[in-house]
Amino acid sequence: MRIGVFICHCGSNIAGTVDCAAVAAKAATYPDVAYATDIMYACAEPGQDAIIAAIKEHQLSGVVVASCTPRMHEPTFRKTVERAGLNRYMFEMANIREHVSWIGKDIEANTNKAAELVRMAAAKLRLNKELKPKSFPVTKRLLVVGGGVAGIQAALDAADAGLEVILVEKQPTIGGKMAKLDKTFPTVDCSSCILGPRMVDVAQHPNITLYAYSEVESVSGYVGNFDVKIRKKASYVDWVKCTGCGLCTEKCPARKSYDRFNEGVGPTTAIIIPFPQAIPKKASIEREHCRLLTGGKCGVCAKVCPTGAINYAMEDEIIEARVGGIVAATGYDLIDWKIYEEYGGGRYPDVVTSLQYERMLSASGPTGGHIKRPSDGVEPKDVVFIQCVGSRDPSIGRPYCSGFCCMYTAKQAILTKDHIPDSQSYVFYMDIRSPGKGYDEFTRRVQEEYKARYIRGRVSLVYPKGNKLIVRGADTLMGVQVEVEADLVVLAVGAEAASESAKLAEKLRISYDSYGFFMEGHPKLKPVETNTAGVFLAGACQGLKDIPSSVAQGSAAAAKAIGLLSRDMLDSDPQIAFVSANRCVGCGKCIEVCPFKAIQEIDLRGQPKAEVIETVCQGCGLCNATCPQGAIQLSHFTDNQILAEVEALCRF
Amino acid sequence: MSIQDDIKAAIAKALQDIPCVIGWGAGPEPLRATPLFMRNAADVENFTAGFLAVNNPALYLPSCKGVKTALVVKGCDARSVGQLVAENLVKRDELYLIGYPCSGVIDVDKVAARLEGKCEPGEVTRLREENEDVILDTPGGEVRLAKKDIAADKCARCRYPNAESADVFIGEKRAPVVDQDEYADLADFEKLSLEERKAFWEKELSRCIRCYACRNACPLCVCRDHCVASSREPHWLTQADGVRDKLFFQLIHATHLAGRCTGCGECERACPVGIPVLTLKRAFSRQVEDMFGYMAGIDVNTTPPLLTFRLEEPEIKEREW
Amino acid sequence: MVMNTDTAQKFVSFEALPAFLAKLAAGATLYAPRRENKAVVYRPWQAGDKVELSLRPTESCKHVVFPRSEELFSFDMGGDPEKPGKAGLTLQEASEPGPAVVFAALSCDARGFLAFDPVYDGCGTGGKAKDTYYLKRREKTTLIVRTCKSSLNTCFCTWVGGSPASSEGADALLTEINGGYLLEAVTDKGASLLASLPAASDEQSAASRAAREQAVQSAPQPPQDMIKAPAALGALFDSAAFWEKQSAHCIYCGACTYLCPTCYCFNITDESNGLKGLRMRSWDNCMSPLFTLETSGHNPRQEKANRLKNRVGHKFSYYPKIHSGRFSCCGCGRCIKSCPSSVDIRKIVLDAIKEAANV
Amino acid sequence: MSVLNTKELRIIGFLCNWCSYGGADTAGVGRFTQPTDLRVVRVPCSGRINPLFILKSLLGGADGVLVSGCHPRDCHYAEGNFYARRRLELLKGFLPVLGIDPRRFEYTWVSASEGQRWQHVVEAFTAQIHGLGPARGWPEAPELEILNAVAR
Repeated sequence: MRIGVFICHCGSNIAGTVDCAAVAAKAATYPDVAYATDIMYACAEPGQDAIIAAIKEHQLSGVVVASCTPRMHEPTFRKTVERAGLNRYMFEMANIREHVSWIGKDIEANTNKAAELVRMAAAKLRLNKELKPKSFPVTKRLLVVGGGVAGIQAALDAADAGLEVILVEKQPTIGGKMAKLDKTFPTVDCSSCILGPRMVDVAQHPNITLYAYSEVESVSGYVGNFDVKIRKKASYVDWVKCTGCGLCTEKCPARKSYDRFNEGVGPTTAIIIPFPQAIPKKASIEREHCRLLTGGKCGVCAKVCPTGAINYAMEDEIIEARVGGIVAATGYDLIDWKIYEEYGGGRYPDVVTSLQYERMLSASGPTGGHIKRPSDGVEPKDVVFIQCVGSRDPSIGRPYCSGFCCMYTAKQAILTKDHIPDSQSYVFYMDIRSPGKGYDEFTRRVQEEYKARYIRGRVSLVYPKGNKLIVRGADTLMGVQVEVEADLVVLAVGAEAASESAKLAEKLRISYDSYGFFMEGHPKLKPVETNTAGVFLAGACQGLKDIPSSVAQGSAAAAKAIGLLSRDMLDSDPQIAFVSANRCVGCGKCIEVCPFKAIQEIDLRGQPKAEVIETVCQGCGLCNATCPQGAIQLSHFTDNQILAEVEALCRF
Repeated sequence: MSIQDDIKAAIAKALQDIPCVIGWGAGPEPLRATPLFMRNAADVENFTAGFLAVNNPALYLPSCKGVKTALVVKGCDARSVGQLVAENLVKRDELYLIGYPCSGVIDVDKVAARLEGKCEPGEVTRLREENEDVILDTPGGEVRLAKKDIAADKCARCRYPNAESADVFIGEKRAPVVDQDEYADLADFEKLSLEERKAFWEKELSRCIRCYACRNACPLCVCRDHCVASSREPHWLTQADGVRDKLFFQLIHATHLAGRCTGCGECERACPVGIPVLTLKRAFSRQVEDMFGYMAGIDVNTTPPLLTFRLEEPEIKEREW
Repeated sequence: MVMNTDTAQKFVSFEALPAFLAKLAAGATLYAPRRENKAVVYRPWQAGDKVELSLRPTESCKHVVFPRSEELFSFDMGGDPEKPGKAGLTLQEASEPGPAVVFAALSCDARGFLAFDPVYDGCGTGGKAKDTYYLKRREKTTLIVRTCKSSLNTCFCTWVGGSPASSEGADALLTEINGGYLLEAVTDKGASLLASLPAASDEQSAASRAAREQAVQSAPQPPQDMIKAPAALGALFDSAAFWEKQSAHCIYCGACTYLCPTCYCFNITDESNGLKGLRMRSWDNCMSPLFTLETSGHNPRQEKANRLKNRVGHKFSYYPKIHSGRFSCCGCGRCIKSCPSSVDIRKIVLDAIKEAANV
Repeated sequence: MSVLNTKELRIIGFLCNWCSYGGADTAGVGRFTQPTDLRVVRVPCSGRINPLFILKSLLGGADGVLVSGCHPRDCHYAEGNFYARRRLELLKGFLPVLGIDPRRFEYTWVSASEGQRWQHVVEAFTAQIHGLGPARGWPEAPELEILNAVAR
């Protein structure tokens, strides 16, 4: 074998703390290394051209590039060596940036470490084999999980591009958080006016199948062919028969039910249509509130339903579907602000969340768009907004900024003035974060035009005094303590990953960060991809973002999915397991452990043997580590290749 | 009729529709029996069970695959069979097991220790069993030894003296010797410091001749002809005469037996140079028992612990970094 | 060269033995039987070591002359650092072996080397292809064997031309007598080792003679028709049933061959790391299926019956047929004694003779 | 033995590609300074790690071996780390029987987002190994000595 080694400077990223020339000189002494050099930017066009030229000039049969992480540029350089006529798997990378130059400043130690990493890579490369992918057909259908604005956007874009789309929404209606909003910043246009038509589009699009009040039960399979089970939860209403007339909701006697859509601002019935523009506009019974389902007596809705759609015996239904790609758009939840005792811990009815306040502002909300104090229904005059409730607070494990609270608080202060012209808003804030198009202007307007009083400081205590709430806090700009007598306190509650996001991530086999937000493939370059091929991200499930960003990411995810599913065939990754039939004793242990059922027993001249189903194998190598005689090996990560890396370090 | 005769009758009966019954027969010297493959009545006459029935006949099962085979089994042998069945390495319906109550088997090395200064075990010209004793004819006259003093170590911690899974059981079942394996042998070994343990293995393994009798005597080493010990793909070991390679082979054997070893001890008994290789396997077995509540070869319906998992592992206390 | 034994009888008392051993160890690596756990093995002797003479050694001492593994040569493929990609190749011969002495080997152990000698001296090539690795060590090794005081159940040296008091193949013979050991040189090499010892008295010589005679008398009587073994085994070459029956309980480990003083087979492997490596040879054994595994995947001795047939046939038929009737077996019985499944090679040979007579 | 005789010990890490290798990358991107001893072998999944790789490293002279995979339930291959957890836990408990200090081997779970945690793990493990000092090697056949020169 003739190995070429290229030590990348990455400008000064590597060369700053690694003597790249010395590493190249050392590499030249390694077995089978025929050419070694250092290079300014290996990944740039001149760098790639230099690699190609060297392959040709020195008749190289394998290449090691020591540069950044293979998770970044391995695909890049594989294409490079392929352009030079080599098999793309005759390539190894040594990560001397993320694992060396960026984590230490000791040039001697770094240079030595870099040289050793190159030796490991070269030792492994000597055992690399040319691998060729197999191709398999793709199912041209997309699953979108989550029917908020990001999921709606992704579903519509993909459907418009001709893909079949399955949209799964946990709640009885799509619309997500945006449907709950009264207005949107910074234009203050009506949220349901702009979202509603898109929701209708979803309902009417011939390519979209909507499963509302449904959840993803399980996902198996891989890019191109995922097998998905969807649990359609029992709504106790036959949605084929239901016309959405709403008669049942008027007659239902269980009138003290928690109103999920309205964030508990006022009660609702056990059988509901969440809001007038709901898609699908179908009734559903919330089991825990229904008198018949919990107590066995009632049946009013069944009696009044003109189409006989009520079915108390309904059970969850499992729907199976095969899809080629998946977009996760599961949004976010508000944190449980009641952990904050200083704001009353939930004991004072006139301390409300920003989302409850949205519902009060909304004309279709429980108060008909009139701002009323929950305690006595009186219109408030002095309204205090407290920002960063649960954001930027390491003490509760939420050190991050939720990103959109500053803006919606400004919006709500404006709306407060619009609704109650003689009102005064106070906003306690830490910093104002408004880096968006027209955003900073908006936060100025609320202060200058709408005369909201912005007080930079934290609130230390909210306590009742008569029918008022005293908000005590610091004004850090003035350096004084302030107390505001408020009629209503609105908490700008921060957001966190949706409560069941981790479970979904496990089903989708994607990663999530310590807060539960899904991990994108690369923070800069793969913002909508995940590390699981065929699974894409849209909206706040990947990280908190406002509506325009969510919509943009929904379109981006759709674009990625469309790109993937526009192909008829996909190449399978050839880094998969293979069996040496003459060494296999047919014990079946590999079959037992394979998470993908990718190994089957075959009969070879009367002997049982294992056989890998090539397009099913995902290349995890669990079988390889399980097989006692090493008869099944993972291509590109064989025992001998890993041992070569170990022995390059550990033999003395 | 003695149990021996009853077993012979059972073997003869089994041979009516099974071509071969594996048991034990007279060996090359008085202290040792040898595995006996019985195919006809004359063979059955050579059958012997009891104190000399040391070898584990389960060893031969994988090579009998596809042919109905009968075995005469001790309790420990039956566990090996059970594990082979649990792992689907042999089919239970291809087996016929004749069980009998085992009261322990001889350890020739212990006899050697008892005869120290008198003669070598190879000079014993006759062995007679008399209840709980054996009487040996030696060049210096008769020597009487208590069976319990010269029985294999495993017999003193036997929890399963009766082949519970046998198709036919000859004789009265015996009570287990102990209810619980306390792993006292390991506890003794662990009185050594880490340094001493390392030195111990270096010294012991330096004697290894790489004959792989330990492996070939193991009823669960089903790779045998394809063992990684001598393969180049994968190439785990060199063929050199060094402690590192020799120990590494033992680690291969022990890790491959983790959660599978039934503790029959044949590896250690087979070792011609007396390396206590069972210790390594028992170290795994103790952990497997503690961690997963699993004992190999008892329940054929339980998946061996390293071929499965639980989402939560209450017994695994991971390190908090 | 065989000496006049009468002139070379020496005596070493039990008390003087350590000093004598120390003297031997000063000029060579001295191997002596040592008790280790349950085994008795030949180990380099160091002052203070007890020489184990009450139990017979588990292993033979063949590894002193024929190490379990040894370097044939080493190589370095490093080339000119200025011209990467142009591989170099430097070969380095293995270093010369030093002198060795084996003290108190069994007499059968020494006879074992007589099976080695012609093979490694190039008998098959008219003496052209000599195995210098073996021959150098053989030349530099002095063997002091001991008279066996008794026979074990597994002993059968007398079947194959040996005796418990044989000094064939050895350089000196050690016999325990009252108060110590009588040492008798057999070769010049042996004599020079013994030179420093006091001569044995006539009484001591007589006691030694008596002890040796006693040993010979206590040895098992050979069967009458061992001479028929080569032909019988030849006749049974195609008798699959015979070999399947004989091998049924064999577990085909390598214990028999690795303990055997006459098994001389080896394997050659290369090991390398980076640019450096070595070619080495290591013991191999015909009971292993890998022994005859061909590159194609074909294996002429896939079945253990065929492998056992080869082992027995080689020792008692093929070898004697080309080496003047000498069996490639010294009758030490280790293969029987240490066989985990008690395979008895004597029984196989006798059964073969009986079976062949019936054919 | 490493070139940097006095400064470094030989520490090998086996990291799954999807989580822990990514976590190490994240630590690098975040410039979270770490000791330089660790050398990482990248494998697809912690389930790929045969415990024998670890034993081979330790017998071959590694002073410490660190394995890191995806958190349980977060395996890219759904189940690999569950199997790994059992194997690795058994291995750790087994090492003392050989006379190897079990602290020379640790396994843990680090996700791709946990750069800071990775820094902490590397720092803590490296400190632990330095606390234990160089491991005592296992003897091998003298003729193999030539193979060892490479890693020096």
